[in-house]
Amino acid sequence: MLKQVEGSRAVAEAVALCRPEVICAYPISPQTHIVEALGERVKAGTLAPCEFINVESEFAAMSVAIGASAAGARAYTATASQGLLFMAEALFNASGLGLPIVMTVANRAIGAPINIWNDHTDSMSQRDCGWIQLFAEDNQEALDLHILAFRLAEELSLPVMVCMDGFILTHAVERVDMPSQAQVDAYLPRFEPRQVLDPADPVSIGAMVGPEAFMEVRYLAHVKQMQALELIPAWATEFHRTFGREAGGLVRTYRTADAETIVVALGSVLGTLKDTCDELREMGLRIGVVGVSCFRPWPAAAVAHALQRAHHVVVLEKSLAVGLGGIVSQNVRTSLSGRSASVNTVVAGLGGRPITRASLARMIVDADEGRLDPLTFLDLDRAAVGRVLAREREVRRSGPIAERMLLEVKR
Amino acid sequence: MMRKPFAITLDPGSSLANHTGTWRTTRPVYVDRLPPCNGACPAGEDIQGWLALAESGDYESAWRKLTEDNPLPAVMGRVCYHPCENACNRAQLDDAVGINSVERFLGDEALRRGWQFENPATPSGARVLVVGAGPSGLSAAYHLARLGHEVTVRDAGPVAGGMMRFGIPKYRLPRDVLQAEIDRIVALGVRLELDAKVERLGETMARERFDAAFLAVGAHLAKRAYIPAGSSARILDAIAVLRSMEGEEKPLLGRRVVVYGGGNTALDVARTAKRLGATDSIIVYRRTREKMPAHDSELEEALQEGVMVKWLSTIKHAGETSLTVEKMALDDKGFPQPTGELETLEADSLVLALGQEVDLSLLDGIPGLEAKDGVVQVGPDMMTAHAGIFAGGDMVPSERTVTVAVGHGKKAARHIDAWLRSTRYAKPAAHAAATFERLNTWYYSDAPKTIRPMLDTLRRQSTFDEVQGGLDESNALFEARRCLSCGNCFECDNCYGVCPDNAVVKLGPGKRFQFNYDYCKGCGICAQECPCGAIELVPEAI
Amino acid sequence: MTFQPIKFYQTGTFTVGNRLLPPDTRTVQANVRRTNSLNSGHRACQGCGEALGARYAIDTAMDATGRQLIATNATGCLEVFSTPYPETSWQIPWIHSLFGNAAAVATGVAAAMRVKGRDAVRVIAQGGDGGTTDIGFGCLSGMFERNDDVLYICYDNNAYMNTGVQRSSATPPGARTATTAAVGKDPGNVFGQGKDVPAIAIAHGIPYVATATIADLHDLEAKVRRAMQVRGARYLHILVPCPLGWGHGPELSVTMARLAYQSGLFPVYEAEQGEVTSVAKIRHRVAVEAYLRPQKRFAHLFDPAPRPDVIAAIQAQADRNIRRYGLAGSES
Amino acid sequence: MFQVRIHGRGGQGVVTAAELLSIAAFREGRHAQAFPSFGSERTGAPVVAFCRLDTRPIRLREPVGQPDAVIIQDPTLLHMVDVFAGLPRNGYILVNTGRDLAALGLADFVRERQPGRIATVPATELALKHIGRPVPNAALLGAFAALTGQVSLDSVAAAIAETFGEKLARANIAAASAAYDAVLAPRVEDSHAEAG
Repeated sequence: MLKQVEGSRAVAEAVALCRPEVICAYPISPQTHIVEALGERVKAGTLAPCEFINVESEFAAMSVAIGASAAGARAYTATASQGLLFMAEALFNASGLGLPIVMTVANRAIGAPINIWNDHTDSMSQRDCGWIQLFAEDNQEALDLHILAFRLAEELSLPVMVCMDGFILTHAVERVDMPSQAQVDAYLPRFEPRQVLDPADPVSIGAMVGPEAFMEVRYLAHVKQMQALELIPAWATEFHRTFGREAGGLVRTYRTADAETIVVALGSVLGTLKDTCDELREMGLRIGVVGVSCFRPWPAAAVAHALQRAHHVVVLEKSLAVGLGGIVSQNVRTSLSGRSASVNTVVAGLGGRPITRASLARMIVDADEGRLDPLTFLDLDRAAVGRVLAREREVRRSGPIAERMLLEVKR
Repeated sequence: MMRKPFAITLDPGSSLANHTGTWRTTRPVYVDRLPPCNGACPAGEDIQGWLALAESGDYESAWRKLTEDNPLPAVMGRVCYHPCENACNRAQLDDAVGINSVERFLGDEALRRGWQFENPATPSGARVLVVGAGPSGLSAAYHLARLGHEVTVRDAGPVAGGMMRFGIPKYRLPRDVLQAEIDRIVALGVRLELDAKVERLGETMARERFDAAFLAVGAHLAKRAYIPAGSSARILDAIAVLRSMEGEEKPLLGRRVVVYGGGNTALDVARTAKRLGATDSIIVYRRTREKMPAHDSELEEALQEGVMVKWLSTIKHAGETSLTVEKMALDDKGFPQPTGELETLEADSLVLALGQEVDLSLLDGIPGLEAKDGVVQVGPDMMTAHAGIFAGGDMVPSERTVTVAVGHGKKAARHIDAWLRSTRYAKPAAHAAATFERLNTWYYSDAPKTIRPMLDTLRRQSTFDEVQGGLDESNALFEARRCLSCGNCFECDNCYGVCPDNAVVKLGPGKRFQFNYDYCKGCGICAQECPCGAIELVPEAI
Repeated sequence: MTFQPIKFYQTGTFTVGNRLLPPDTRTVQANVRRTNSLNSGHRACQGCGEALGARYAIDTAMDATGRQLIATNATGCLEVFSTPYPETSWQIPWIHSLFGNAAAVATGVAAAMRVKGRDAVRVIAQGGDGGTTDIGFGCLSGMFERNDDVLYICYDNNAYMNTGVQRSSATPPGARTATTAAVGKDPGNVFGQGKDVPAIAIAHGIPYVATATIADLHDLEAKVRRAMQVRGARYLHILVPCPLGWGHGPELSVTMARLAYQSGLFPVYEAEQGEVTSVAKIRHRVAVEAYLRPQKRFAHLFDPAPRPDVIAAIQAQADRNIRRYGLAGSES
Repeated sequence: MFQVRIHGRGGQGVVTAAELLSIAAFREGRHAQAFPSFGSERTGAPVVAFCRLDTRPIRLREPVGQPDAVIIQDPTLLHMVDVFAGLPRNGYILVNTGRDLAALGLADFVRERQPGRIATVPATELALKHIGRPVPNAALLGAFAALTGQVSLDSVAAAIAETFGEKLARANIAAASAAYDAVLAPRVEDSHAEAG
């Protein structure tokens, strides 16, 4: 059924269709609308049976989800930014214990300086925590991915993070096609936990494992997550059969067949990129776009295949590995090892900085003509940082760069 | 069945595979120790044993356990000076357990319910002569009978009981109680012959084919002391006075009676005199109260009843209506020495209570028998120098109490039995003492002793009613449950409960516990928290 | 053997067993069929008070719930010594997640049971004083505040023992740990710090709060039973001496717990709906010195330079407890 | 694609206005995308919301830099924020005011533009009259429908109806209709004048 609805509400409705039994709610922008909308459904009784728990922190949110999942309940929560970092310890635990929790991350920057706007620093910081990470391009995909995520999580007994850009998607009102309960029920089987806390068949979950077996445990975790690389494409196809539209998959290509320059990106910026791509192609440039929808496990082969004809690969990232550069870029490079194509890292949209067609076009043209720096910061106020660095050179003094930066930008 | 993730999810209780016993450097072991009460009992009663049975309200079992050692609990519960209570560890906590009163309760309960002894084991065919139907003789007869021997008891007196009857006044030991316990022994098949003085033992045994004899004629001859006296002075001896109390003719003592001596007999006479109507009943004793051989409880009761005592005094001369008394003083060695200071004491009669001697005449003509200091010498097995002839009670060297006598009887019976079967009775080795220090008294409720009711003084001065009452069922039970079970497991489950490694196995009621050394780490909490000190830690051999 | 009702049975009052008491009034630990929820073969130190406390509490809870029990466990000694791969000592469904989230995980388990309509299954969260009063305190308070149907049991051994005896907010004043020397002028823990978590629990107004020690099993079991009769958030704080961290002989673990109670330093009481409803009067009160002396962690108060001032301050604390909770006037 | 930028202050329902507009377009079978200028603005702070209307799916996620129309909910912003940034000569301008634009100091600005593309409406007055609260957004959408013809008044009314509770919806629809008429009326007169 078609609807014109806010992204958060769309996701909430889709999650509700997946019949979660325990939902942990803790407020943090820009995720808050999702749990609020779920709360309304529990209150209204349209989502039942379901325990809606107002926890005291994100750490508790994930911990409650761990308990619920270990006891055999389908558990869900949502968070963002600082919240994701505050639950970091529990994230590793949930994946280590193999608990199929599904969580929405409304991607947002990480402070300091505190910033509520969108980028990918939060989920990128947890890329190695053992969770599967799926990125949504638009609200339709955001809600579809949640349905897929529950199935994936429970099949592999692994937790799944569905990442959607904060505000840009969560707060955008646009058209979505909401599946029916019958469709979701047909696609998503009942939760049958791999291990469960039950007095009828007692087990101890979460043993201390020493050097004699820890390596093996981690190895098996890796193998298990890699299995998602086979399952996801298969289920994307099945999803298409059930719901009549594309969703999920490992990577999505756009006009890459003959592309010389390909931009790789995650999330909502892909839309703007595709529009830009179309414009540039009208100017005769052979540009393509590759969207990575599954970031963990990293679909090395699929990415390599998608980029096989490109001369220039530009990785557009909404995150920065301070002291290195690109995070996604590093993953892309592993897929292209032994290939001649240049891989540029373009850091863009940090802390909600708008990513415009114009800037993208300029950047892509530069890349196409091989003029792009290996590490580029899109729309960086060079004058401002220049002034700061100059002053830094004059007086060596530690202190909050952020504050002085603001002053500089203002002048 | 769930598909458990490798290593992080484990099956329940699987740690049993890990035998932590290997960590142990010391190992706990269960021990049994000799409780002070048992250790102090002249009759060798397993006091803790029968108290434990009484604790659960099973009085018959308790009584049967008690009478394995002593056939006269109702008597003992009245006349024993209970050294057990003086030794009781509980005295260091609040008051000693009232063992004597529980014993009396059990004895009376048995009489009330008419409990009888189990009949003897298969007859041995051996015949044993017991001479003397006092506590020692009766005890021996009882034990010998239960051992299957054919026992004949002969006594010179008209009734059985010996000193229990002729020495102890009825206000301390009612005769019906005494008689009932004697009858119960007789009911075992013991042949009791009264007014049958054994003149020549050797011949008697030969003629009547006795295989062994136990002599327990007691000490009935009053010691005399030379006291210058006027012809009309009325001087009697204590034994005669007490014996005549059992006959028709009550002794004529007059209004002012003086008793000379410091033993229990002196007190018995003085108290008897009071009851016979004497206005003054005065004891003259040459030493101090501390030195007095009589038991303090007896003295206390006597004083309560108005008996008076002149300490540090001897009698120099007895006249018709008065006595001359000399004051004494203790020298540095603690012996009384005359001071030459005289005084006169009004008295209608003087009763001498200076101790008793044994009538050894029946031993005439028995080769080898030796008497020293007026008593018969016996070995550790109670056998005289003449094979097959044993002796006990007041006629052998020892403290002269009913309890000691009963103990002799039991001990002699065991040796006689062994001798008849031509073996030797070996006393089982005694356990180490269960001292107070080894107890963890926290676990015992605070519970002071129950005081037995006493007859009011007025009636004690005028009647021969029993002075000391008994406990009723509920407070006898209470008293029994005050027992700390020193040194012996009473299954409180502490060790079973406090073991952090579940390494104590509970074997069920009466079976106690055992350690599972596969898991015991040797921490020692069980020993530390054992209330009665029945667990010991010993180093592991490494 | 003829059986009769007991008016007085002196060992029945305080020992684990009481063979003459009616079966229904005997302790779970005295029962040959007790569940041994924490099974033999665990790797706790010799004389571990926590191992004892955990078995006491969980056995009773299993008995009270007909074994319909699930436990969550904070990181710490209890978790490490009970479940080292490949063996676990637990007989019940049990999960260890993290150091600071036992209460929250329990909330999740309880929610799962509720949503599945399995109301018979009860949930216990357990941890040491570090996991409870420090790192897990946020989750604990949250669970209290929501009044989730969880019994949280804190096994308090006064410090971080698993990591080698470091100070926690449950470390008593004057006690020496590996990290107390660094703060304050004395080697022992400074006065005026630390957290009274049972009192804080009471302040949450939850249905049931109680303290207990491993020295009085009857009291401890009664409190676990009471706790299992109540729905909603419940808190049980059990003092469990640690031979290693306290520096006393392994055989003294129960005795030390008893002295803590007898001295008044560890008040034993019960509270319902925010009100203290009963206290365990002190039987045979002792001076705090009797409790302090056997422990190496307090040795610096006696030797080489005796500190009567510090001991007096500790005694004052005990006296304050006795006044505040009315612990004086023992019944035996 | 038709892009709208709405300027106002927090509490004036700027974001809701954009959402309502997108819903109205959606009901006419078009694709629409409404989103706020994300932030944690509090009541009274300047707020911007955007709305894109198109016949094809909308992929573009950048803020609206070259609007086809700007709606100014609060004329006090006129000289605070560059509300006309990126607006082409023939772009639509809708201002919430009871006075004429000259009075707002826009005389010169207006002179260079097509008269038919500029309108004012006393939306706040209408809101107070019909709703009882100074929330001008519904009224402005009515005016927007009249000014641009991008959506019909019926669609706007329907969007309002599906978003608000019945009573509030009725009041807002009344305000929207009133604003619609207010904008339409003078045009009709103009056309007569030309004819005449």
